[in-house]
Amino acid sequence: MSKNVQTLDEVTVMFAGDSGDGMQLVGTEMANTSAIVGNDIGTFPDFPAEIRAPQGTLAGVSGYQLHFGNYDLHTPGDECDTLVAMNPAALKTNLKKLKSNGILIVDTANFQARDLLLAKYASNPLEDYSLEKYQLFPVNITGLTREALKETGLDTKSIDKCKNFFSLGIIFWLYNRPLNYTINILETKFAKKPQIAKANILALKGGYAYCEATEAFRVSFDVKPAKLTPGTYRSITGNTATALGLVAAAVKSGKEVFLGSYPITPASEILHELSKFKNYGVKTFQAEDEIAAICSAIGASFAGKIGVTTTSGPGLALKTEAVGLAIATELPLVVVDVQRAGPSTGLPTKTEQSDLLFAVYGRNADSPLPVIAASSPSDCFNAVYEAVQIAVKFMTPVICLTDGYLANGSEPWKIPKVEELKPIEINFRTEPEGFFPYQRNPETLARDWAIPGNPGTEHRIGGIERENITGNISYDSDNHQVMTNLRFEKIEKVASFYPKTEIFGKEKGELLVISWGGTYGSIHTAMEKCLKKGLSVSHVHLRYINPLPNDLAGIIKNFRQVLVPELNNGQLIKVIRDKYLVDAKGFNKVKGLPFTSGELEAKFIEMIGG
Amino acid sequence: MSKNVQTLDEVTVMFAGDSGDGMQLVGTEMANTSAIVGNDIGTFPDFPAEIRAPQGTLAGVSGYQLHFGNYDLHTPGDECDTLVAMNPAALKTNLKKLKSNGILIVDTANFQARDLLLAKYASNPLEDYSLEKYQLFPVNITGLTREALKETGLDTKSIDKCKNFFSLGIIFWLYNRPLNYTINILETKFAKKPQIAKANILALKGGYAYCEATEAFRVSFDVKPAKLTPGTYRSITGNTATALGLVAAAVKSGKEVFLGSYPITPASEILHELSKFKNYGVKTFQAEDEIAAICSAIGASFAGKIGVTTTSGPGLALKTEAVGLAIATELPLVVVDVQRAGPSTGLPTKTEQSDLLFAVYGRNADSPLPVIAASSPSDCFNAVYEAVQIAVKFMTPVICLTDGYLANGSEPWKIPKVEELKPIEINFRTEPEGFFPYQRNPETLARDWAIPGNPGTEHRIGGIERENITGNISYDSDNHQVMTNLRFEKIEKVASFYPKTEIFGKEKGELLVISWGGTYGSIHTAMEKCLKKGLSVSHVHLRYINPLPNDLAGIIKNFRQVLVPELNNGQLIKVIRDKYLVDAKGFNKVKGLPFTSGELEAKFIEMIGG
Amino acid sequence: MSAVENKPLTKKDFESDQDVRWCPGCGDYAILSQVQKMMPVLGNTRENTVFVSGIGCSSRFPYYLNTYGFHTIHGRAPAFAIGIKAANPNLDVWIATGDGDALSIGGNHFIHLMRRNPNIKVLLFNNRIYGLTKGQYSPTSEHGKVTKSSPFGSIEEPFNPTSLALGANASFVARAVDRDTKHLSSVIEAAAKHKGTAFVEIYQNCIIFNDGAFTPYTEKETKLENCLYLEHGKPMVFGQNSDKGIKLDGTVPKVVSLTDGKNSLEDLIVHDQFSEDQTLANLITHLSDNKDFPVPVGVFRSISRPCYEDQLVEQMESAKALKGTGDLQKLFNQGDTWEVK
Amino acid sequence: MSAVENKPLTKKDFESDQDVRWCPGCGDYAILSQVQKMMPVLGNTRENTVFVSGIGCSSRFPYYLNTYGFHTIHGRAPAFAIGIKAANPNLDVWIATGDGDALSIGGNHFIHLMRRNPNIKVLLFNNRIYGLTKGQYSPTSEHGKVTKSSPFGSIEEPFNPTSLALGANASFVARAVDRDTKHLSSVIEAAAKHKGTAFVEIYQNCIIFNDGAFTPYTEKETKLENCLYLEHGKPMVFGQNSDKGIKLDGTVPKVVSLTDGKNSLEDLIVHDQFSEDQTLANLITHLSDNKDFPVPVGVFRSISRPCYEDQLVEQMESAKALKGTGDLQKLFNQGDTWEVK
Ligand SMILES: Cc1ncc(C[n+]2csc(CCOP(=O)(O)OP(=O)(O)O)c2C)c(N)n1
Ligand SMILES: Cc1ncc(C[n+]2csc(CCOP(=O)(O)OP(=O)(O)O)c2C)c(N)n1
Ligand code: SF4
Ligand code: SF4
Ligand SMILES: [Mg+2]
Ligand SMILES: [Mg+2]
Repeated sequence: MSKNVQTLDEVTVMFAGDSGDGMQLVGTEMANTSAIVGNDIGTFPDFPAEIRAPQGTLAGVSGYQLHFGNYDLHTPGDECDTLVAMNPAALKTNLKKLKSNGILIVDTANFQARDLLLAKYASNPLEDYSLEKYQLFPVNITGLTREALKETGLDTKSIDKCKNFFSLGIIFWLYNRPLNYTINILETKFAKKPQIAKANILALKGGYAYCEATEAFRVSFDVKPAKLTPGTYRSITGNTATALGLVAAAVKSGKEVFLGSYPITPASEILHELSKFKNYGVKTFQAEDEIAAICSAIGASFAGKIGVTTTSGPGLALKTEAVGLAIATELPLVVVDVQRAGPSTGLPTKTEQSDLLFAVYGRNADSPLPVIAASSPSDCFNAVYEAVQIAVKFMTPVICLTDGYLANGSEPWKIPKVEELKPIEINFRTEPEGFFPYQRNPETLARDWAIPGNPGTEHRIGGIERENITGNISYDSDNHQVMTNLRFEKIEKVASFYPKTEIFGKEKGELLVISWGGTYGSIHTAMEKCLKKGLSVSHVHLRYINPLPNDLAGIIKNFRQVLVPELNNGQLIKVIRDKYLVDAKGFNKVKGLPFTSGELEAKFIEMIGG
Repeated sequence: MSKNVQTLDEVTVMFAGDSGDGMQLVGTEMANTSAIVGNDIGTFPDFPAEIRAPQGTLAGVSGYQLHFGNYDLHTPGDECDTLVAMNPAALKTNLKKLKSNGILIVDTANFQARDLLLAKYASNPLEDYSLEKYQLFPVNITGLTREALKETGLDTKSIDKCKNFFSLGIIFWLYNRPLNYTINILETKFAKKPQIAKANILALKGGYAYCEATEAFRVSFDVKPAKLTPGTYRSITGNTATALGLVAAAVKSGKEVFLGSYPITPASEILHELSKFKNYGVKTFQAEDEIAAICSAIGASFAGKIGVTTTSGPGLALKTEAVGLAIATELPLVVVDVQRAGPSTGLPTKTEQSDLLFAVYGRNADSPLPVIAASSPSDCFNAVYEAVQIAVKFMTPVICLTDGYLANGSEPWKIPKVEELKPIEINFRTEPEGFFPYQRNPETLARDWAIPGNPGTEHRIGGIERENITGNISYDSDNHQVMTNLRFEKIEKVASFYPKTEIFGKEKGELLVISWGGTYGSIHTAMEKCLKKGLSVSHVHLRYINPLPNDLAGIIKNFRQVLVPELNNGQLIKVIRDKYLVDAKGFNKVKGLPFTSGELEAKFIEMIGG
Repeated sequence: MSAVENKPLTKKDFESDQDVRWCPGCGDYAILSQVQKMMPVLGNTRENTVFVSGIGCSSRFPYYLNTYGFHTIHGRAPAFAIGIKAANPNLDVWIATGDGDALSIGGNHFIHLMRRNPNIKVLLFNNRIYGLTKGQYSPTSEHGKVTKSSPFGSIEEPFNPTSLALGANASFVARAVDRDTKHLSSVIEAAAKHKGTAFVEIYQNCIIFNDGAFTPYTEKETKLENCLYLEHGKPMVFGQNSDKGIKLDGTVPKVVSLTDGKNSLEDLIVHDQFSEDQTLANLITHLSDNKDFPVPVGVFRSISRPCYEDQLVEQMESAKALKGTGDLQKLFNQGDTWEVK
Repeated sequence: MSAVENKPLTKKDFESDQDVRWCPGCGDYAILSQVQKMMPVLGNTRENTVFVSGIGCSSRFPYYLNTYGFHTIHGRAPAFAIGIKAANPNLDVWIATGDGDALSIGGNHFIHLMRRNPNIKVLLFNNRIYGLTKGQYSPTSEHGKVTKSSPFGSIEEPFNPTSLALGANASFVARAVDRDTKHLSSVIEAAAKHKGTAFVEIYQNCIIFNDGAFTPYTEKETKLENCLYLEHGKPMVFGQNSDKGIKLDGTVPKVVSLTDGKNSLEDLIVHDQFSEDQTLANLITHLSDNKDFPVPVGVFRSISRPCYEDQLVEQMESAKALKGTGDLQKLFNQGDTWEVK
């Protein structure tokens, strides 16, 4: 029987189940396979804050959303074409994401009275007609997996752990994906436990075979490769990209990166990744807390390394005082803040871009520093690399903002050629003759960096106001004014090294959308739709939050309206309004979730129409 | 011989000497006596960060500036009429403050070669004609004091310690102040060391007698009492006023104040003062650091007390994370930030108002809270009292900003009648029936405050996002939006309880000056001069920084220009420009020193003229 | 008004209505259950009990007890707790914390709590790992431990929490194991009855990230060999057949056999948990640093020292006694005042 | 290029050009002078020496040494220092800190430094007061101390810094007194030669806010009575006429007379600073908690444990040996990649 294959431009699939069900794992496999066959992808993993919330409860649901298509995607998709729900809780939590008439695959084995109760269903949705507007495929995934694996000799508990691969098999069939990549992965990963590898492979094949055999689905779908820029690609998450960006900075500058960090969701993986790279000249130090983490990094900078610290909101709060010292002593430092929803502990596993004002203004006294932001998972590589460049060029701490959505989400990354990466030049001051610690480069206003170990340039620095040039403690009033001005001007100067700001869309028009950070993808998608409709919308996505680009004033002047969509209660907008005195409007969402391109498009249209 | 007395409206005197010379002490005595005889006063103590910087050096100079007059003063004076310089370093550091033709009294005993060297004088200024434009009175104060005290039997070291009172005697004669208040003070203070009391009194009388006898000065001066509002007055510093404001809040609310604090200049005196008031129901806890300080205060609030923490910039930095928790858990808390010059350690003993943006925006995530500011030393009482009112009424942390200038400066305080202080009502929720921790008062949006010890209202709160009303942990997206909005709206509602914003000057015109904090005095003085000249300048001084008063938009509209003078690099101005889209201009000074009213007046005139 | 007012309270009364959200099999369950059980036994009331915690799996503890509870920020529970206790000394204040929470980010508050000695009970769930952040090594993880953040093995010497507490002058130091519930209850009871800060280290199994870390001390077959059950006034005996003991050789402890005829019970160190001198407690605490010794469990030390809040209250009272309850107007008018008419 | 290159360095070479700004008579001067003197003796070079400090009077220390220096923020010197040491293990890293800086706000970094054991020297200037902020009590101030922030007397039990360091597994613990300069030098020398974190508590007189706190240990007439000068391998003898000693009674130390015929030198505890077992060091450290005992000075403990930075370097080297120096392009291309043409 030949398969009935329908070709689509793009598809969004979601795997949802209990956090013990391994949804992140099969989601990642589907994403990788899709990327490897040439699709562009966008992913959005969403999991509970608990390690293992009680099984079957609403709180315990873990979901992995994948968007793949034959063109340049920028998001994990607004709505899902297909939802796999391993239990009632997963169904309840995620059904609102499924398109009407979307494909809904459920594991019927888990729709028992107790499961329904845990998910707070009054009646069984599989039976009460509440799912009529979807294409419901009830499959006894658990039962079929047991069946498929009964010869493996594994116990039921171990067999049941394979049911995620059974469901992946179904999806592979449905979207005509090859099995071999995943099989390879399983074989490598469980090289030491071949029985487990085999069981999972059996389950995967079982799911696939089930569809072949039963003709459960009448049609299957295919998504052709995207026309991406030629090159070598891999799938990458934001946190891995950040780690690689730092390693690249170490290698390209010829200096060690020293990471002082304290684990915190969703930033911990950067520490995990970097601690593997000892052979790349990366030293990692898991400090006793965030304060020690940043202080150790500043210490390392003082000693001539690239000091880096990585954290999320509550951790950034603790670093505040030390960031001030790095500003005062004018030492390079990169602070990566993987933003998460707050205030306080907030929603540690949910995304938000609400640390902008904190990054820009959140220190005692006048203490300016550059703030830059990454716009997509793979862009974290560029952002952090650039943060190092600015930090060492201007002798300043730099805050690099990413967020939980970027950190855990993945997309294809066109792997750069090492030799094509911009060089990072670091020239320590070694000549003792005429050396003063606060002598500056006239172009950048950066002070000289002389490091311990170098004879003749011994000097003392600290947080008490320093006399210009000599760096000696100075309580002089006029000197304080001079130094305050110098600190300010130095950071302003960073902007003169920016590239021209890119405008997506026309240079003049009705509506200018200004955005930053992880919202790039959904805004870009919404923009593309608007441009196709011929609407007068243009888009500037900012890499540089502080100082803002010098050419932004001119760009803003060419538009009648300015909209600043943010996943916070209005932060960049305050800076824009203050600086340009433009009556920019905000579009804000604070739900721990990314924008959908649909809601953005609607907003753009509303503004142009209104 | 009858004294030749000339009557003046106002005078500024400065005592300057080595930090071991006791200048702060005699300055305070002169201030108190002037206040007691009915003058209005303003003071500005200025001392080195070191406890005892090396004697005779420029770094070791300690100065006390006093302004007294027969009308409502607001500042410690721009320029000095009389300068007492106990050594060359004191002369060098402070001469620029002396008016031309001002009276300059120096202790000649300390102008030896070594003293001049320490002060980095190439030649003796008493002899090189460099002081010609002043009325120089060289007096061998040390020698005369020794002479006057030779019968006391004290050793020379102890005698020399009295020379400050000899110089005070001179000033008392010069400005016709009575000696008895100071004599009383000395007798009380040294009740247990009568010999010391006697020696200082002898020195004081010696200085006075010296003037009588030698007719060193041809004229003396008198400043008549000011026409102050009738009432009982005392002289008060900002830190003492803050402490009293908190005690008052404890007494008026009938709840204990719990202060968790860690010493830091210039805030420590609030802790010192409050730790004396155990019998007023004030508990003080000197914590191991600023984090423990604020956390203990939040703990006390949770337990039903008025939790307070006091600090300065670097300490506020450390409190950031915990402030976020107080916002999340919606517990009342007062954070007093006595601002000082920064960044980092900066200039710990110098003033600056550069923590505004930090107070308003300096926390991870969207975490709004009310920010209010004191405008004069005695106003610290009102500001902190009001901070408590807002905190308990709205169940929120409040940041109350003072600064080093207010903290150490003093002015007469019209002592309020306890029964006339506004009541502070606190109603704990005690009824268990229908109790939910996040149930809100519809008017204020404040949640109910039920405290441990009360049966039936047991509940758990924390920093993870809470479900509206029940307060249970909630990872729900929509709830997070609801709660973010509620937190924002609650703080916005604070503004509906503000009194009408006062405008000094006309309600419409050319220039509106908007200011906040400790600059009130100098701006007000400059304003008065401008108004006398008939210039179209008006002034709004903000108590409420966040949220801004609702009527401010209307006020701003009535002026062509807006000026925001600040002792920082431009902070309030950012909030004003963002909020009102008005092209406000800044006037900024970052020298660790207050504005002089002269420089402000010049700026106002320039703006109106220009 | 609570309906159960006059009925004696039971474990059930101390269970909150929130779903417990630890991994199935996590050692935290056993501890929770013992604490809930002990509350009525200790005569605690729901309304006067406050559980305070930081952040971590273990720090979710307060949510599951139907008392007052405050889940604060990472590492700071002791600071909140002392504020609560100082604010209202009548409350029974308990801290639930983890090895990361108490000893990594919170180490400073922890040691200051010990020296200040307010009447607060500290239950430290030591699983030698960061659970909530998914498995990095903690300050109590063994040297060489391979975790996500130490792929080549940790290069840090761990803290011994009881030794750290003693170094900070703790007045009560004890250790228990999650699964030895009877012994755990007895230690909790001793802690509750101690007047002052009581520190209890509880070995707790993190089934996900550090499973089996404490099996030698929990399994029937091995625990008697590996644990030294401390009892006040009793010689230090251990072993499956109580066949071994700890003896002092100069200042150095030694394991001796009680069956080789060379040593008898009389030669062993006799445990004295009330000894004012710290030497013995320090000796005990360091046994677990050395593989040749059994791990001591039970109460290491329990001495009486003034409580922080008692002294605070006393100062407040004596200030009032001395100066009278503060008269605010008098305070305002203190020092030199003058009239303007 | 420094002119003194080939000449042997002297104390003068380690004096910076900055005016020393402590109060006249402050104990910090004596310490500074000893350290400046010892630098060349220890063979340290200016360029390879880094002094790190927090905030406090004592923390001004680095400004006065003509080496590299970093005056950081309050309490955090150990964190900066470990970053510096890890970044460049060839540097000689010293920390100058105060009792407030190291033990109040900085207590956590202090204890973590001790357990991690990088080769860093810590000089803690203990004046039992906050000097720079003008005289509040500190965590080492005596119970009952009246200060600006404790007008009715402090109600806190102080830390014993050496005991805290031992509780945190310090490998080297010693005590000296500012004015006993010869002894101080010898202790500094021992610390410098120790491989690992060396903690030296220095009693330091704050003439302004806590004058005379240590006179019993500095004045000729009293110091021999009040100090126990520890010497490795020697019995613990003290007293003006070496007429008293410390003896062990079970696990409890006792002061005994050497002249009443009841005890002789052989009965006394013999100091063993290299003992792996911590019991003796703990015993010594607690002597000073008890008024009946002399205050021990000298080296309490000095044991050898792996240094943090050595292990770090070793991991880096073996990673390189194992995997080769990292090839960046390979790292980029790691995992599944695909070509788009
Ligand atoms: C300021 C801050 N830093 C870091 C974190 C992340 N974090 C939460 S819990 C934790 C460690 C938990 O370890 P432990 O205290 O041992 O608790 P367990 O989960 O093992 O019970 C960390 C690092 C945080 N929540 N806040
Ligand atoms: C974050 C912060 N909190 C508080 C202070 C104020 N402060 C400076 S030094 C100090 C205590 C100093 O005591 P100690 O370390 O004993 O040094 P000493 O002056 O006695 O030598 C304090 C509280 C500060 N500078 N920074
Ligand atoms: S991760 Fe470990 S400590 Fe946390 S709940 Fe799971 S088993 Fe327990
Ligand atoms: S205050 Fe004390 S510690 Fe500080 S410099 Fe003066 S004497 Fe020394
Ligand atoms: Mg743990
Ligand atoms: Mg001190």
